[in-house]
Amino acid sequence: MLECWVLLGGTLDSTQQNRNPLNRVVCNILGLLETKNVTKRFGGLTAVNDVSLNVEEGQIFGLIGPNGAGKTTLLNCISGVYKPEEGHIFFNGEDVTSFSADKICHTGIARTFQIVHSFPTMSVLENVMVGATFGGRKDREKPENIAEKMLDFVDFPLDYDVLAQDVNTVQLKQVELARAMATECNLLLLDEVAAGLTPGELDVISKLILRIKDSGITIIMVEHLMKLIMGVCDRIAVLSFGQKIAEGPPKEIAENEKVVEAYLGTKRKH
Amino acid sequence: MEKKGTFDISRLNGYLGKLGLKPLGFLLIILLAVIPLIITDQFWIRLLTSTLMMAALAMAFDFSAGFININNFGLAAFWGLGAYTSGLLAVNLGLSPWLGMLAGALAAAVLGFLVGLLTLRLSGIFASCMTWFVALALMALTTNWVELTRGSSGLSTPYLVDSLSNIPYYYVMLIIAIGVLILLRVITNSHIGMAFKAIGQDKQAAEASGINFVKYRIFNMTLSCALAGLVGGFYAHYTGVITPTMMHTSNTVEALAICYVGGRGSIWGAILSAFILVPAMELMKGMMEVRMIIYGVLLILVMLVYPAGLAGLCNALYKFMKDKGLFRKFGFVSKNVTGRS
Amino acid sequence: MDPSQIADPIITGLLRGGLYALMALGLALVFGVMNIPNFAHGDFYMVGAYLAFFSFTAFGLGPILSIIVAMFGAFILGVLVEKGVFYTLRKRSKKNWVMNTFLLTLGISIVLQNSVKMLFGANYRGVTAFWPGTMQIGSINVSIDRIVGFLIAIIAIAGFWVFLSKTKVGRSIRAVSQDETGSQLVGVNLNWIHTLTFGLSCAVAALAGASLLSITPASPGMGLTPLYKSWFVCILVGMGNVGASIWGGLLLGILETFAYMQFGAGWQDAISLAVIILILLFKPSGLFAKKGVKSALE
Amino acid sequence: MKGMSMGRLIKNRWGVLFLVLILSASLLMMGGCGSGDGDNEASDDKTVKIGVLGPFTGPAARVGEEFKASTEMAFEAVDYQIGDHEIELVWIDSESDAEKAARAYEQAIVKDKIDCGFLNWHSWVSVSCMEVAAKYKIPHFFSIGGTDIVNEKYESDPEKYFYWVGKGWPVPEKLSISYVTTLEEAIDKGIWEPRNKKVAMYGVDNDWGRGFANALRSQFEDAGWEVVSEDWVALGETEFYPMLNKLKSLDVSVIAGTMSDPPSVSSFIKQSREVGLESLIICDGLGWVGEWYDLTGEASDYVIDQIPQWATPEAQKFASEFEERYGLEPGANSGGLCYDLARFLVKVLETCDEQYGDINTENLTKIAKDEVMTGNLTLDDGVMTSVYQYTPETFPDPVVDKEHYIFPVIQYFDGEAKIVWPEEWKEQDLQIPEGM
Repeated sequence: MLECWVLLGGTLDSTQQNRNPLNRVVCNILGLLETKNVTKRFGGLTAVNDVSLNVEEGQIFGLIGPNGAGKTTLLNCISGVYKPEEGHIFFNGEDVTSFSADKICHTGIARTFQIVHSFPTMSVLENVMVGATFGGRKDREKPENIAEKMLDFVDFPLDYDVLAQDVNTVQLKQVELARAMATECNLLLLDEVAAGLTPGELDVISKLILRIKDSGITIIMVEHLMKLIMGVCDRIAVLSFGQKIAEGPPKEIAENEKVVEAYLGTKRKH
Repeated sequence: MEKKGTFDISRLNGYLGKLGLKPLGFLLIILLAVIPLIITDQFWIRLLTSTLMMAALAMAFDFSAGFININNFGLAAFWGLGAYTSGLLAVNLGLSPWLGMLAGALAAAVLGFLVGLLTLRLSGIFASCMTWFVALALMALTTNWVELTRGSSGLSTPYLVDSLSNIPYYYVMLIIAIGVLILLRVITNSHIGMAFKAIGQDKQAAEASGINFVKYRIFNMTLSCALAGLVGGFYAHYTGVITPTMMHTSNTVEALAICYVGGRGSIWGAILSAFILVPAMELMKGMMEVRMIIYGVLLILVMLVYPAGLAGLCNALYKFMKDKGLFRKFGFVSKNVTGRS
Repeated sequence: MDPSQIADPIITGLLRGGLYALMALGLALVFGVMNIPNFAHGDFYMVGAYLAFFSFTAFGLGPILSIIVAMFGAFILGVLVEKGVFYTLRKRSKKNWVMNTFLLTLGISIVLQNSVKMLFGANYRGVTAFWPGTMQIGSINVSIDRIVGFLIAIIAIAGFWVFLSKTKVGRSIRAVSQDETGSQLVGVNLNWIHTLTFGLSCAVAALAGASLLSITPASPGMGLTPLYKSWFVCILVGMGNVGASIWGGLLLGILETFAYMQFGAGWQDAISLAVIILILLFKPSGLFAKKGVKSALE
Repeated sequence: MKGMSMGRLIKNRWGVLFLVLILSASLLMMGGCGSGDGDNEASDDKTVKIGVLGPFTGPAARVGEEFKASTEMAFEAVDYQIGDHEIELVWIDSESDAEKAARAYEQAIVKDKIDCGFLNWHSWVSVSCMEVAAKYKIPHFFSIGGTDIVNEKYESDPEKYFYWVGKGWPVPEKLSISYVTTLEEAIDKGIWEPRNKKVAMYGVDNDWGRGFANALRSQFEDAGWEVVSEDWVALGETEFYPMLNKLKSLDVSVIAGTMSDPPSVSSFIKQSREVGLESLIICDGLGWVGEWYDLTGEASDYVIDQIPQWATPEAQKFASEFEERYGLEPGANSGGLCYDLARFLVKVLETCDEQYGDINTENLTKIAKDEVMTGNLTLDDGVMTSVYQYTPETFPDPVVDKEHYIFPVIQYFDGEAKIVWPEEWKEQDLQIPEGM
């Protein structure tokens, strides 16, 4: 009965696409993720205005800007939460603009949230297993093993059987990262991963981010914290009022006048 | 899942595990199957039949409430829809009650599917309200469409079997209840159950992890309503008469109370609490109000004091005994005892 | 078409709708401030009706006094319930609060209904009229009771509005409904606000029940209909939008009356439900959903 | 995987303790009640168990209360003793719902092992319980529920359904014709000159309401009246403004129909006055339960109903005794009729004892077939009406005529009923309010 339903229902979990090596080669030239003239409006407000980015494989790409600049909105557009009114998003050379969030996940983009999202009454292991079971390919090893591996990778300090509702924020962030990586992603979107962390914890997280990069995963991170951004990013784009005002390596950005004017200027008052 | 054991019993345990059962549960099912040989009093057989029926309804309720976090407040209406579909088909077209039960399940499934679509964009409590509204509308329709349903005067339906004995009904209901139990346990123990829990607890995180929210939510609603409809189809040919009041919210509340006292998210907890609550309530029938007050107080206390319910309690005891090594002596060794799901 | 064919149902509908609005207001308030989907709201309506009945007949208090007694009685009951049940739950957990409180309110509803049944039996207890007599409005006659009932609803709603927007306590209540943590930071005593809100909501429900006593006699199960009608209203206008529930109530009253006239008695529920389901299909956040307040959407 | 700690699973020791307590308490309770039931089974067969079916809770609970009281009074008169048999009454609550009633009835048969059934109020309950009585072959005496639908079911298979022995109330048309006769006679005599011959029908939306209104409708049409509208309302509805305003705009001389539950009927009458309806109201069943006047007040003036009166000294004695004991004013059609029927049942039981020496289901079935259905056994000292008799021609209805079973037509003033028809019993002429 169950199998029948799955058969009838077709793609209860659609298998991943666009994983053939030829595609990859093409992508390396074009960049892993490309947004072309993406515009997203809410009523009269244009949250993201004509933003084009090109993220190459293996980079850590930083996305910065003052509050309300449209960073999270752009991230939501990429991860399929919103559909942009104009423009296109290409991932691995495929147009993923109209994909739903779960389908985006299957193409290999995973994400974390600004405010941690978890499954509170499931154990930490199960939380990560969700990502491994539904995000990844079917023919891989057992989700349980993947989940354990991922938790090991993020150095989750507690018993893996502990419920998600019983752990603290930094641990939840680790769980969230593990869950995202368990989906076997090529691209990881991090939304203000450092928010609310103590300097010590920040250190743990930034080391973790570098380790994720080393494992071959491309990262786009939205961040307020300059120290973190400048420390880990290969390339940075700056948004202000929905528009991209600058893009380049961290050093260039730090010296860019427009950025200092639009962004750092306001930041100092903080 | 299955761990090769040296004892036969542990292999049995493994097979049962695939059906979502535990050895103890299996023993209890066998006990239920032989009960009519021990107890011959028709009253007890009827009582056990109603108990199994409420248990099946409560399990269907738990399938939504305990997993995707939607309290299907209109469950009784789907139960009634199944009953009316089956009853009307039997009365007007002479359809066999056996097929009628399936037709009832189908009708409830279709409406459940539509309600699933309707509530797709609503969050937990509002989706519950929506199912409730649909149920109220269905009840109003059944009451007022007198030409078809005979309205509040009730529809007389043919009996399922031509016998004074209640034992055939008992076995039919037992098979349905066990079928519901095994089906729901198998589904919820599989990765589908995990998807249900995930979308029930955090929609955004679930979607970001690659779960198709729409499919799972609608599948859940459809199946849970279909099962209620199946039980309704049985009920129509068990009492011989059905009225729109069977769609009343109070019947949903009964299933809900049984489900929550049993411990939600366990499926089998519903059976356990049905076997305690339904007979207890029946035997207290003389004190109409008092028994309802007990129901209410029980619900409040369970929510306040021990939300894990009976299933949670049993799991805790099981765990406790396992930690003390009490099971190893008897060969009940099983790796897959997480105490949850 | 004769203009009175349109005007009459509107007048009748408005008179009905005033009290729906009042009920919905209480429900929306408790949901907005405390995040409790109150399924015992109808039972406080019932308690109000009983209190008014006994004050009016057994103690011979006047109509106004009876209604006030009902209001205060329900307020006290509401405070006790809040302190005894919800406060306890709040202390224990914050997880899955909405669902848990929903079940608690169900339990409270069962207990209240059946306690009343046990105490007073299943009989109907009503009064002929608080204020005998009728009045002509447009082309139809309406009993004074209904008009007074409507006026009570309007006055209560207006009073509430003044209370919520002009007084310090009222402003605290609104603050809590918008941002609980934030309001705690600026020194609002959350426990006190919660208790007060729940009590007020119960008082409002009882007020409706008491003023309708001459139309609907008191009986233990009488609360269900007003309960689901106030839920319609709240969801129709968008949950948490306290102000709009007034318009929702009036709208529902008129809608029902038209359904009643067109399709006959008994169909008004089915028709108005169908209309509401349709509206929600196209506008799931409700007719007057406000941005930033709690909504029905995921 | 590492094991979970005990402390987390059992978050709250008190919670566990509480649940264990509940569990053991319920099990104990089950055990206790279970053994109690076992004792009942072994009770000696000199006890005759009679299942009394009535709406003891639900919207017609007041009727149920009167049923209970009247039945008790009738059986107390014989000290719950027929020959050397002790009578035990088993109350079966129909909750005014066909399905719940059928369940409860079946429960009473299999659990309490009743020897026969007695009484009932609603006809839809009759229809569902008839099936159960036929299934278990239990004779059920004198159910009041009277509409055609019961007769139709009986006639569909008289062999099977005769276990539903006799109805305490004939089909509506046999009684409702009196209303039309009353009005026509008043017009003939010149007491009333209606402004038109238009009538609107209304009724509670169930077998009773529809059956009654349909019977009355064709009788009005036969008498040359035009029926301009029909409205059905749900049981328990208390809002009638829209409907009454519609009736008012239709400008009919008479509105006629029935509602059986007190909140509906009293709201209907009260609101008809409030909206200023200018029609004569026939409201069958307004006076069925005692307290109607408290709910309607003076709005009930001029309303026409059909209810037997406490005319004879025995009837008045019963009524005052009833009120004294139970603090309720009995309704003639509920309390009074039930009292008569219960006395008829006592007579049936006595006959059974005399003829067969033993009262059981089988013998009672024989008595029902040989004595009651044939008209041999009658009750001729009823307090409500002269003679209760069933003949093979009328069965399952009782014989209806002026010598046997008929109700007078009455009109209410200040909560008092005045007989306006038939001629022999008349207390005053039909009164017509000014302007109608």
